[in-house]
Amino acid sequence: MRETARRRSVESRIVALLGRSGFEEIVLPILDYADPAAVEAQDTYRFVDRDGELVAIRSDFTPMVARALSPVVEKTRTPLRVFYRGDVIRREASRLGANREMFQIGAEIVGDGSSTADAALLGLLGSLLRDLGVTPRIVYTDATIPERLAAGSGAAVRDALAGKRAGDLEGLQRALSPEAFLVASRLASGQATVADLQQCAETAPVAARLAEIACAVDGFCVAQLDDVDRRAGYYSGLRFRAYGAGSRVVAQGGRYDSLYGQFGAPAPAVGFTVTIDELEWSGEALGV
Amino acid sequence: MRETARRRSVESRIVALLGRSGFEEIVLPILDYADPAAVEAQDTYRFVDRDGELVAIRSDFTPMVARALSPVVEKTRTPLRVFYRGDVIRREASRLGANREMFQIGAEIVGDGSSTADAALLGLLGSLLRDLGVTPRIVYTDATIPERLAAGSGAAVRDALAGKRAGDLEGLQRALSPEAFLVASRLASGQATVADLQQCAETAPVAARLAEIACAVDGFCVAQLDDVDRRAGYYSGLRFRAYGAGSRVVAQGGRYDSLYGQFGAPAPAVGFTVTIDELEWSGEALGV
Amino acid sequence: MRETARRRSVESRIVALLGRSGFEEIVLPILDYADPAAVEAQDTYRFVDRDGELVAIRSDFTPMVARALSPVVEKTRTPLRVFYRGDVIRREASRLGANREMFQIGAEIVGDGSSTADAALLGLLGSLLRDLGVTPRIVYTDATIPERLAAGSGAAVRDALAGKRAGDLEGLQRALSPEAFLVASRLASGQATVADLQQCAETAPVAARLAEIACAVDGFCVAQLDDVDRRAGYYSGLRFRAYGAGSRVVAQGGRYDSLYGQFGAPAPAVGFTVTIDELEWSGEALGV
Amino acid sequence: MRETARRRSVESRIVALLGRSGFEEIVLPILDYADPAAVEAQDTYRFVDRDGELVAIRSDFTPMVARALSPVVEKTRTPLRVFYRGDVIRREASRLGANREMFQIGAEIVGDGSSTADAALLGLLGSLLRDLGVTPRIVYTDATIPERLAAGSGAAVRDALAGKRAGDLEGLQRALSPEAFLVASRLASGQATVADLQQCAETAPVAARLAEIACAVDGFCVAQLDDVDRRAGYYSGLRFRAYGAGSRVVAQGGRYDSLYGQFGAPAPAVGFTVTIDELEWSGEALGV
Amino acid sequence: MRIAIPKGCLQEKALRMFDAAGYPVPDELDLASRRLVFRRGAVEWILVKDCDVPVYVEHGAADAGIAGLDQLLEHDSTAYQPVDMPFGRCTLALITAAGAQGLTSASTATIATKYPRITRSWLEQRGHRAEIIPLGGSVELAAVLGLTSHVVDLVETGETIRTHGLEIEETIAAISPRLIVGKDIYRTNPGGARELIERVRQAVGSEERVCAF
Amino acid sequence: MRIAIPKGCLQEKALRMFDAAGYPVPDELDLASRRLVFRRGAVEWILVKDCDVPVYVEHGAADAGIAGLDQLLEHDSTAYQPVDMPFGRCTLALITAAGAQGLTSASTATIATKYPRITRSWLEQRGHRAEIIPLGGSVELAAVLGLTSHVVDLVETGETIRTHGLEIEETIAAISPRLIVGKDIYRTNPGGARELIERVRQAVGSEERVCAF
Amino acid sequence: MRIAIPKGCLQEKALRMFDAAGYPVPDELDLASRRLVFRRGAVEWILVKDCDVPVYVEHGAADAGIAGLDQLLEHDSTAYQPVDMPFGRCTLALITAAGAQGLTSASTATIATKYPRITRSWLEQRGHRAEIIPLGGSVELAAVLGLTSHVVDLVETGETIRTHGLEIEETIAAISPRLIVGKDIYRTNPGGARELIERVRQAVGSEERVCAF
Amino acid sequence: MRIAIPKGCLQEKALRMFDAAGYPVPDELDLASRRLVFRRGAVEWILVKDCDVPVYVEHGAADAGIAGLDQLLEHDSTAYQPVDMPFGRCTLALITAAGAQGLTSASTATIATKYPRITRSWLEQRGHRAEIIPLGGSVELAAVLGLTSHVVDLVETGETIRTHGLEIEETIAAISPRLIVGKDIYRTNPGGARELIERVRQAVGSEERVCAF
Repeated sequence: MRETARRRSVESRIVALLGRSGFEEIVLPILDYADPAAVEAQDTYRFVDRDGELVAIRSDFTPMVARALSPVVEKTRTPLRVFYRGDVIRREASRLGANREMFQIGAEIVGDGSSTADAALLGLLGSLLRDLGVTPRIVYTDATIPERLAAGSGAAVRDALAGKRAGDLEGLQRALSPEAFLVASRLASGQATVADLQQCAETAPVAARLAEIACAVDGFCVAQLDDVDRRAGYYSGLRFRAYGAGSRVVAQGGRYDSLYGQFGAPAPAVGFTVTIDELEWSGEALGV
Repeated sequence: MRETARRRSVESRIVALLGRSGFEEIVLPILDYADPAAVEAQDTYRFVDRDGELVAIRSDFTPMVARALSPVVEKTRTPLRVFYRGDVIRREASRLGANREMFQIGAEIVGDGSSTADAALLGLLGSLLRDLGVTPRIVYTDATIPERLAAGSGAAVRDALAGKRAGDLEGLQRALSPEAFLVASRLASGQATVADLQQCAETAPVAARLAEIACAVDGFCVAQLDDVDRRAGYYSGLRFRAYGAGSRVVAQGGRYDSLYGQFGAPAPAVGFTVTIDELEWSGEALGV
Repeated sequence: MRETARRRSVESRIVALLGRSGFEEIVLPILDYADPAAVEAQDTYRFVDRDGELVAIRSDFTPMVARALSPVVEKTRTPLRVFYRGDVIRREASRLGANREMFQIGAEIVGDGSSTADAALLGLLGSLLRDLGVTPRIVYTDATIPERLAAGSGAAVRDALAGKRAGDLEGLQRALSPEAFLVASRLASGQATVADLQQCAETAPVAARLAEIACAVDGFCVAQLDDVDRRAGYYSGLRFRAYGAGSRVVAQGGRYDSLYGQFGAPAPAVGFTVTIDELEWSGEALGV
Repeated sequence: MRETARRRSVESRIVALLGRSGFEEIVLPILDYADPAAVEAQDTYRFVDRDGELVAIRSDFTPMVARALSPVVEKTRTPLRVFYRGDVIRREASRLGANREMFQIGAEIVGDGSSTADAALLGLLGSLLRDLGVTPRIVYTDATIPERLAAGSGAAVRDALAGKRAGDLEGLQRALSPEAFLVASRLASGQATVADLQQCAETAPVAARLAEIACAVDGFCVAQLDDVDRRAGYYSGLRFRAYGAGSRVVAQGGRYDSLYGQFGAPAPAVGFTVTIDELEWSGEALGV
Repeated sequence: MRIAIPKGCLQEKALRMFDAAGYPVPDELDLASRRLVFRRGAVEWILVKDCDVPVYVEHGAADAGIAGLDQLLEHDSTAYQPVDMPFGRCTLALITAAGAQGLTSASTATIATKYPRITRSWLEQRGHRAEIIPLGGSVELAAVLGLTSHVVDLVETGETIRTHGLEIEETIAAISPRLIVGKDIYRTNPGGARELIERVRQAVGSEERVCAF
Repeated sequence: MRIAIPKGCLQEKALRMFDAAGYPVPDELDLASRRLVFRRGAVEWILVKDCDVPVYVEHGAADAGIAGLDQLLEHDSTAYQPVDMPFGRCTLALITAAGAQGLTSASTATIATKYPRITRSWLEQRGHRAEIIPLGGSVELAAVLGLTSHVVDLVETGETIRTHGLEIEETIAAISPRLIVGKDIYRTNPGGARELIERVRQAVGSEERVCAF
Repeated sequence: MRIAIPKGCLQEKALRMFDAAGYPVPDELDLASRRLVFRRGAVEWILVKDCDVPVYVEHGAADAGIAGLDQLLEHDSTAYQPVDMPFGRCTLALITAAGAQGLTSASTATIATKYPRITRSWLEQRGHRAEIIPLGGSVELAAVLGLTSHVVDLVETGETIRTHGLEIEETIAAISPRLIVGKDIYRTNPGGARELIERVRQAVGSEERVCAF
Repeated sequence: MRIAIPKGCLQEKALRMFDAAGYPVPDELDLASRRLVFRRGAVEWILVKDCDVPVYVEHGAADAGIAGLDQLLEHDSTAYQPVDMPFGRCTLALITAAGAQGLTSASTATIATKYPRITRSWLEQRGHRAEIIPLGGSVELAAVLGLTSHVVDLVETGETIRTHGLEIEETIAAISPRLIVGKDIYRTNPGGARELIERVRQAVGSEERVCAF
């Protein structure tokens, strides 16, 4: 029960900071109709309801926020600043006995597509983690890089980069400009930085934007770009993960400007999610 | 147990006739990975396996045959003539207490896209039902008619025709040629015949083919075309249902020339499925 | 989002009061292995996990608290005073479109079997509801009355009383003493009071205890005894429901002295659960 | 498809022999309401139906036969001789990629509790396997031996014997008579024979009956008794397994005199089930 | 106190009973108007469809009412049923079309009924298989016209059944109208509840001895 | 050929329409008897509850009938609807009690209705949350008496709605009665089907120009 | 008869035991070759990895073998284990890195092990929560290098444990090598099975008294 | 910086490569001791079982290491693999016992392997059916002794395969050892990571031209 008190204290601290920063809470259901084609389907507890509908237990807040806010977004002056909290549940295929319920708190800015919003959100995440006594290291990238590097062969480039096998890139040399191939090579070995992106026409716009963001939130961002995700999912721009002292991801997020459109209310959005359990597993001496 | 004996006797009789007609049996599994986007998902028992995969209990043999035969089709001289038998299980949403396991026997000709194959298969179905003492009435149509009537607005025309509300067609008058509108009107009120299709440039090719087929299998086919299905599903040409004395569909089928391609082995195919339970419910005095 | 703020405010208010009253929070999982024989199985979302285990989504906190606390109870000086909060999810068989996720806050006293504990808990519930601006009406009874009225025919008496058909009692007249039959008749028509129980030897001890409790928590308790539950479930003594202005049950609970024993740590316990959603549906002008 | 033909031929051959032997077929459903406490629950595909009921896919015919026949058994002059066929589906926890649908044919004699019935059934199984060109080796035992050896400590003895660890028996020496301990020791190391059972007062009656049966079905029975099952399940007497050339169990069965009583129609019964797939996996040159 | 009265055949007898119990009830003139709500003294009478009485009481929109056991079972009512009425008694029965086969676990029977819930649970209990076809009225007609092979419906004298050449195959339940009392009134007006039950019980008791309502 | 006519308000107009189409229909005297089945020439007329017409036609127990779109949607009918009637038109609407809040995804609204299926699917489509309470009749009364905050029901003139102090919040569907024709008759008597549709279409067409039925 | 011998530390003692039991075994020269299969008299000896012995016997590819209880449990073996060996005894234990916290139902511990199955079932039985990280060898190193906070592994003398500054937190099971006999041989060569068990039992019995293998 | 080296056949070449890249590595005397951890300059070398290298790097307990693609695939590793080694190349293949039938969707084949995960996913992709039997070592022996009909294992020259009368049926993947770099070091010591990759790349590049390691 001491653990509960500590966890509640972390929760209160984060919620208070979010409140002071002008974010309003929304509450989301635990059960939702499942998107059968969802990327994360393997990790999500899904079952067939009595109506024959495929139902999922909450495993990712972000699409739920979009669905819930889409009617509001249409009618309201954006930007909206919202936060949410609650448990998500994941099936863990490979780790026996691992925990699978996680308490998360997340925040989003909806309706502001600017890099200022990106920086504001990253800055908030940084303060929030510092406020808990964690020294965050935030690794970021842009989710669209593979498709930018090779218009038309984006999927193949993404596979090679996400596989992180520098050797697999060789077959793609012809599909890429020399500059793009250089960027890809550095990405495939985990070494690429914003400076590398700037050298390449295809990624220069992305580089400019990432530089702006990094500039604004100096001090806890890492030079090397974050891993390329196997699937971009809903991310359409900035993508980041925050680490504590260890190698566990204590928070993550990014920009998803097309997600709201899927629910009929097109609006840019950027957000992060902190996983309280990972904070604990990462062994941080939470200052609470 | 007397019922079992009678049912086994019906089964044997059909199987023997199919064997004499050169059809070979294939055996199919009861559990299969589910296509989450499948049209009939609501009727199918689906559940999530221990791997997190969505699994379905067999509710439609046709796609399973295609999946099972696709490796063979690639390597073999077609046409193949195969048959299958077994239970399918359906959830019945609206009918409390109704039975939900059905024993089916079906046959297919794979690799022959001709109207002769259509006629041969319909003829076989007719003989098979007569052999059981049933006087079949076969209602047929072509599954592509809505799309032919209005290239580009096929979905809207299909909705109106499947809804069977003549009044709903009015809004589509502009999307259709005058001849096509006439055909649509007659379809929407259940009155269209092959002769109607012949009057309309858009449906004339279909009419010609249906006429050939009807010609070949005279005697138990009904002049009025069959209902337009709410979704074409995998049907890509001939589509038919067979009734016994009552209003229950004792067999049904059609042509599905694109289905095998989905499993990597493009081949035209036409088939039917007899539902033994419907034969019983339809109260036929089965001559067995 | 105004609704969320109001709900969080209700939550904080209750949690603060519970904290001031010396209750400590415990956190419980959302997914749990299901007891396949559980009474409330029909209302609980259950599904089969990848290990083939039957898993249930949280639909009742009370047994989960007992399971979680049982190791503590063995080692600690009781009484423990704990509270919990979170969503429970119920399938609602009969009401289409009705809500099925409910946010609950509950409290328990473990290790104190006295009527003083019962009264303290009821008193706490009363204050808590009043603090929210609700005028509670608490209806109570003792869960063991049917078995007391007719040792040996308890199940039949319970069925008749829970069915609330005074007429159904006639067949049981022989199994009951005249005084017990009178009590049963009054219960079956919803009219029985503690005074009735006192007139009957079988229920006099229960009456005495209920009188003590009622005495201590005067002012919002209703004279007529609460309905007889179709199944006693885990309740072994005091059983109560709290209503707001309307006919919705905003809180309920009772004593369950055998539940902890099932988890290997025998201890008496009494508790209540407030359902925040019911507070809202009951249309109370929550003073928050 | 050649495989299908061969399998159908095996099926026909068995069915014909069963028919000639006076067994009548019954047909059983694929989906059934699940017994949540069933021993084999881990192996059975279970899911929660739209009514919230736990449903199981057929994984064991025997209880289904009992349920289906119980109304008939009450009204009919027994013994009944029935057979059944169809697929059963099992989840296989430990073997990746292994097949999980099996085609089985089984037979039962209901209403005859004599050792003659046991011998008749074993004899039938032997003929049936020989008819397919298999040289059967049938291993048998009596399911009640552990409980007979140590009235009151049956469960502990069963655990030790099923664990097959001779060493684990030492702790049970006091619970057993010296003769019983000797039998247990020989069972725990897989060496016990009917002759051993005869030396021990506790198992002598069982030995006598097994001797009668063995005598009657000479020629393919193995002297060493079969393994003690971890759980007796529904078996209440004779228990046997048939092996082909390899180490796969091609058929198995036994006597279950209490099973029908669970469905309200007490009647002794003995039966076997042949698994066609195991015949194939066991690599028998099926003479069909 | 709001009391729900079922419109139709039970309406008159129900009101006469409440009159005998000493409650002021709407008179024939009132009823001839098409109004459905009447306040008389402390009681508000509402006239609703027979199948809706349990719904009003269940949700606390009426404090009490008169409802047949058929409707109470079909709606899985949780209201108290303290007094049985001496009028309006009948049975719920399975009725068979001439020549139809009996129900079995493998039957292909169809049953028309206004009571799909009761029928389903009865079929499950018996282990019978049949397709239920819910209808809104004139249920016997379904068997006469061949829509279904069976019917589950209320039977009073059985005359209609015979006229149509149908047969009663089995009685499912004995049905009577009951005074039902919702849970709310016990909390909000326990005296009123007690008095209502007592007065109805006496009215029914004395009437029962003297004459039918 | 068996044709199902809905008893009640549509009955007279439906029969008059078939009369205009040249079919021999039962006369007023016939109808004054309590019989429900009349054979006139080649047509057997059956009078059934309005909600049962789609059921009879769906199962082939009637070849054709007149049914409102409300009943066709509620029963998920698969019959052909070749001709709309020029009479009996109305709307299915969401009606609100005075002062009730609008529906939202987090609302605690309750809706009384005779159309639970239509209502549910409409709510799902809109993303609204509400508890549906199925009733058998006098549905507006539910909102008047506080059983529910909303009602989904047919509205003709809207006068009753206003009288009761309720408001129409939203139109759900435009409703009209339709000639419906079952699938069986196309197989068994295609000429009869064709003739029926033509004659009804003409009757409706001419009548539409001249006067209301 | 084919007998599986675990390569590695048990190999020599196992063969010496079979020698004592009177079976012709491969000699040192044989073993110095890299061959894994030796036929000596009626026995075919196969040398396989220790963890594979139960697998060969389970599937009937070996008739008998010597295997540790650790491997038998990890593979859920169904072979008979008629005789315990007097050598190679040790314990399976939960080992803790210095300063690591104990396991609880809310712990964030990690456990490295070659026995994920045994470890998982032990955790479930105890109600502990931990993340299991399966490793192939040098398991203690995981705790030393901070890969995990705990280790589940075999412990003989416990010296290595202490050297590395680890601690034994709890004993999970006492482990000994066993003669295991597969089910097939009882059917195909029951005499051989009986003789094998008897001879091994005697060899073990006498040896046990005299000296360690 | 901690680097994991696979014990066994790759160990020597891996260390020689790091030596060529200018990192101080343990010498032969060091390795002759049974120690597994060596600090040399800024690098801590750890010697672990080949299958455990990806595990240490995955969980951040090692910053980098040398691991074969077989182990990386079997463990679903998410580490970066920036440089392929020019040594230790081989193939992962499906090997068939003499006379065994090919795999089909209806086959009753059995496959012994140290790579159950890769094998399973390959079977699923091909639509083949087979029972996988995981083994710990000497996998070819399984096919020789009839435990299984097939084997999935690494093949270098293929000589052993032929000696045992087995056949390579199909190549599943080309395997090479790789430098793998974990994600943590990019955050905590990005300069070190960059330098490591560059120096290894150069060492491999020059060596590749000159001679095999």
